Amino acid sequence: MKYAAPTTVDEARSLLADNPGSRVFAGATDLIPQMRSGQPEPSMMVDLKRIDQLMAVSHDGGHWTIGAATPTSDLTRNAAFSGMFPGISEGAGLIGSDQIQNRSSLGGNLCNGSPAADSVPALIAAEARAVIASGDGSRTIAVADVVTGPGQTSLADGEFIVEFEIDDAPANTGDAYLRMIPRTEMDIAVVGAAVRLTMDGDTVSDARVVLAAVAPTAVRVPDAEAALVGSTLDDDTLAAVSAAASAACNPIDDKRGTIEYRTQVAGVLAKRAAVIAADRAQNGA
Amino acid sequence: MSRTHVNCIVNGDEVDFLATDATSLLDALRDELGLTGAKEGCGTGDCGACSILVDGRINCSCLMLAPEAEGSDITTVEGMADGEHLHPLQQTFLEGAALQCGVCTPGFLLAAKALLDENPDPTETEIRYGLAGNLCRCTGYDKIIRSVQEAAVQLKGA
Amino acid sequence: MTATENRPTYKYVGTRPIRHDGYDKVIGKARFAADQNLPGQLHAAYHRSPHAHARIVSIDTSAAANMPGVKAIVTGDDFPTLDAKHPNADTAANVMARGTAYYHGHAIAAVAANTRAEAQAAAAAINVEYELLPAILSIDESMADGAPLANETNHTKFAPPGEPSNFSTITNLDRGDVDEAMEAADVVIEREFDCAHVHQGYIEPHACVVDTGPDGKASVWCSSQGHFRVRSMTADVLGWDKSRVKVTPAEIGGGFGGKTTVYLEPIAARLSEKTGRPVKIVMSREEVLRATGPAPEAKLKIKIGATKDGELTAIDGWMAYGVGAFGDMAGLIGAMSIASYKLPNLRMETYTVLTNTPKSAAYRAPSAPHAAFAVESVVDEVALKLGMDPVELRLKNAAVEGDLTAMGMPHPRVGLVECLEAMKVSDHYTSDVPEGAARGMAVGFWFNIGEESSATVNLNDDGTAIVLTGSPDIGGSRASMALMAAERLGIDVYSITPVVADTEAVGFTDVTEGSRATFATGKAVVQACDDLIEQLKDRAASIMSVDADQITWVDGAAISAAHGGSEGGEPLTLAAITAQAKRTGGPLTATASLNAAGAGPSFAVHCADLSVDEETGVVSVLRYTAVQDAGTAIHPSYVEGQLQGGSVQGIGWALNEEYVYNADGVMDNASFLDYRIPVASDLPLIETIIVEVPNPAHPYGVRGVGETGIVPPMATIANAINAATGVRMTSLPMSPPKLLSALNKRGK
Amino acid sequence: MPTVHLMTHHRPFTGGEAVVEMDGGTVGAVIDALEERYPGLGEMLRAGSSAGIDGEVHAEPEYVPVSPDTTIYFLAPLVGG
Repeated sequence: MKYAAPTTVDEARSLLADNPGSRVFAGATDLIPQMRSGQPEPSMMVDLKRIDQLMAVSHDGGHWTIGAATPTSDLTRNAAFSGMFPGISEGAGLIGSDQIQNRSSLGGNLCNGSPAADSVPALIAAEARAVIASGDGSRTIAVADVVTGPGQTSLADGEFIVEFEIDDAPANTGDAYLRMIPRTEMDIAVVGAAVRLTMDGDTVSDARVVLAAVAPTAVRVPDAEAALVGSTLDDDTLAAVSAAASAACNPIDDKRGTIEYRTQVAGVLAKRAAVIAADRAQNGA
Repeated sequence: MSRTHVNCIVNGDEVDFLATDATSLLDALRDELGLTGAKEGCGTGDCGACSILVDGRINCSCLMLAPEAEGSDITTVEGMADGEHLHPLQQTFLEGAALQCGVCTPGFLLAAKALLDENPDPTETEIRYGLAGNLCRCTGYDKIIRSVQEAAVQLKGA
Repeated sequence: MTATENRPTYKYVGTRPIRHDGYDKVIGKARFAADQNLPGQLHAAYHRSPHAHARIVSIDTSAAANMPGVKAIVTGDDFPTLDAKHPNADTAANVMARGTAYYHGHAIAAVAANTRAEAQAAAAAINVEYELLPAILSIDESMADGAPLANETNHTKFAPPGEPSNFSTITNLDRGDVDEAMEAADVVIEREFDCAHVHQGYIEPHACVVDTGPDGKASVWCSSQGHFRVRSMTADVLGWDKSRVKVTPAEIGGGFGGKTTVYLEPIAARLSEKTGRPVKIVMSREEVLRATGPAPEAKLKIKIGATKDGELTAIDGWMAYGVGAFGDMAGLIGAMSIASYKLPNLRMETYTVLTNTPKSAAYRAPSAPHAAFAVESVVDEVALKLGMDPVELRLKNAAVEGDLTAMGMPHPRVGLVECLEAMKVSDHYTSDVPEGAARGMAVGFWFNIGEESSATVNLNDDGTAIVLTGSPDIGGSRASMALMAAERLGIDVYSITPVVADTEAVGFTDVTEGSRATFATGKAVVQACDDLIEQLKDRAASIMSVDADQITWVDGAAISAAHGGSEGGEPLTLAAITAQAKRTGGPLTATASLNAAGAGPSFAVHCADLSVDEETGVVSVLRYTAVQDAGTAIHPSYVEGQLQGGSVQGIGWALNEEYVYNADGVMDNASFLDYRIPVASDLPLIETIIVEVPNPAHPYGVRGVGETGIVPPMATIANAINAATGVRMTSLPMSPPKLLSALNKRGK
Repeated sequence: MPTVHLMTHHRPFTGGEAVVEMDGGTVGAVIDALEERYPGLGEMLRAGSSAGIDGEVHAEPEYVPVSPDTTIYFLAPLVGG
């Protein structure tokens, strides 16, 4: 296995093109444990952290641009970003310990392809876009369209995510991400739920509900969103959100949780995240 | 097997070493530089025994490739004391019996240092979450938490 | 805090000096096994069984042998097969399979190569042909009529010679008339319990470096709770004399019982012998979880009868402990650990059974936590049913000196009543239960053991001292040894250097287990000090020109009655005498060796406040207090540390720790990511109350404190969950999915 | 005569007797005498190598002296973690 640390996107493109079996990485917090557990080593590991564009966070023109390799601790420490997207910041801030946070990135968390990735649901709820280096140019797709199944992405060989674009949240909008883990830290989500609400007074005018770890990929829950829009988050609405979230689950039984458990708790977390998101929309993060 | 020449600063000194590209920074520190204070407890970033500071931030050295260290400024537990003067955390860990077997101690000391460097006045809860990436199986964490609290008081008074 | 019965006041014992080995551990200088390197060393890696139970048809090492850097390969053929009755026969079969793989992860072959990566690559290239055998993966499967054998070499212990069996022990305990007592009882509660496999979870993986020289002698550096046992097991597995093996203990990064056996050392010794070079082996975390430890799994049924005024009159139990692929006595020990109550009528049917899972190893009060989880849960229900305070009910029935334990022997002086009284008046137990929380409590017992220890104390000519023992220090025992020596000799604790000496520098000493180091090795240190004091008195007599019987030893100095005793004359300090050592007969040194009888049983009482998220099944422990009888706390900080560490291991066992096996007997969660030991943010501070009811069989009253702390937590947590939710959890761990499932069924 | 308490798994050898009296100057001598009266029991008692003797647990108590008023509880070997 060879290591390379390109300093430009074009240099990274060439390395990937010239070295079949190579892989890009940022924190490698998933990749290295996978290699240690016997998965085949890439021929080359291309370190994206020395490309300035992939390590930058900026805000202008009505949207945020987040370099795909930026450590998630840079996002959670960014008061302006966390103020506008507390749910995304929460999700990013749940990826492992402080040690992991200084390495893990939105790009890596997404492209690892895990349905349990903590930063993904809130990004989908914000309708974030991924800018992908592709061939000699780039293409931009919705974050929701990147992961196609466990460990699978829609990126072709040689493609990698350069940065994420997130449009500024509209006024009176709040988001929240909750996850269930058996311990208080360090675990992979057994269930995750992101909710983003825009409020018009006490009434929900727009809603996104996205679940993690209950299906092969993160899933939006249109029925829960429909139940929320136009409501004042009364008990019946929350019960409907819960029921819709549980109904959207297609989980597996594994060492981390059972089908029954994941299905039930998805409903609980969706309901609770909705309440937090509404409060943030009305009162700020 | 070809090896890469890596230059970095470790505990204030400019150093260089050779390592294969697949070598973890932890193994390079231990085997090439003889700094065995950082330990491998899991090799997967789940226990924190290999924690070091890289450019001031806490990292699991088992999750870093050795060549990634090029140009970086690294602190290991061997670099915490100032000559004969222990860092306040080292002193409070000793006085507070915050170690039993001691194998997790280097990682805890560095994680606690990173925590207090950023947040000099943490609550107990902040300390507990800040140290959640470091596993200790002997102490039940109680005396570690108390020792970090005591060190925070001493550092503020310093 | 400490609740001390009348005991002497000591100058050093009971103080809290900085431990002597502490400095090296906070500056990164302490040498653990994996930190040891020798010039020219090779690295070894294993090929392990991918099957839970399979006959090894053939092993083809030819491809591996030709790979880069490979120097030697060993398989079971490179080791003698020990007679089935040899005490280390199972250990030998476990460290390297001979003909049959008995669990997934069982060692099949090992490769030594220039680098670890080369050794791993070659180990993977070894080609093994297996014939699959039926795998026994649960206690029920093992005990079923006509079940296939998990290990065809196993015979039932304590039974007449017979056919191979899945039962390692089938033993009963009984006294009184249980049936009659149950009939007469006003309240009878019966519950069934189960406990998953858990691992000791020490942070340092097993590691060793072995250098076998051309003289056939092997020098071993390793991480172990007992280097003399490493010596004897390594020698036995190799068929060598013990004198061929020298073991130097490295610092040990946690053991908890899991490092009381060998896995690596004999393999490294043989590879080193074959190559003429030192061989280093370091396990990965995955190997630690798949191939070492764990504590047994268990199924238990407990029925308790009581009178309406809360007298426990009878206990009827059934216990089966699954110990993995090799024999053990866990079921019997579990039943024997029922010792907290008077219980005049007792019947325990116990089984120790084999399964095709890793050979279980001791884990802190081995077998007692399972039994206590069951018994203390049922006792809690009795208290609830009778409307009695759970501490009061236990006080009414608490075992005192002379009461019988389950194994029949009467208790010596024990401190359960004192512990319960201390809990009753504690700040925690007398405080209101926080809003939204609930409280539970339970008690625990552990025997503690004595066994063999040696100590050598050498006085330097400047009055400082070296204390050599053979007890690896897993949690502060060097400081305890120094404190006891300081107390005895009357010199400052920092003038003493406590050393854990290698197998050629100190007399035989058993493993640091069973909470025995401070008790038994401490006793040897005190005896050696007493011997030195006699020598010092003789020397003082020479210096003062008086008869030795005129000299008394007071507070680190000799006082001559002929010179007016303590009222007059100058005391001759220890340093003043050692300064004259050369002129009065040479160096002052003493050695003591013993097989310590009279280990003092230790009781603990724990209390937890917790809340339950009834929508997710997540338990949050809000407050936790551990009370324990230490006999005498030599270094209270490290006694507290033992109580706290044991409590938290127990909380992990209660809530989240478990081996998750798939249908093929492969552990699915072999990492610290998914084998979930508690993290700092899971816990509150662990309050401690040390009770001191001195053990008359130790010069300072030590009972040993390491193990009992892990016994009460599971029932403490289960009882609090019951108080919070009305749900009686009977299956460990009480993980969120299990608790939520039970909550869903509540009231249905 | 010393009193000997046996665990349940020892009792098949004694026809179910839980407590027997047996002479001997040491625990080993008592075991030898028990073996003579109950063939097979001696080996089992030596395999299970702990005994509580007048309130103290001894490991491998072969040569521990016993007096006529000694009480011996034969136990399973105790271990620890």
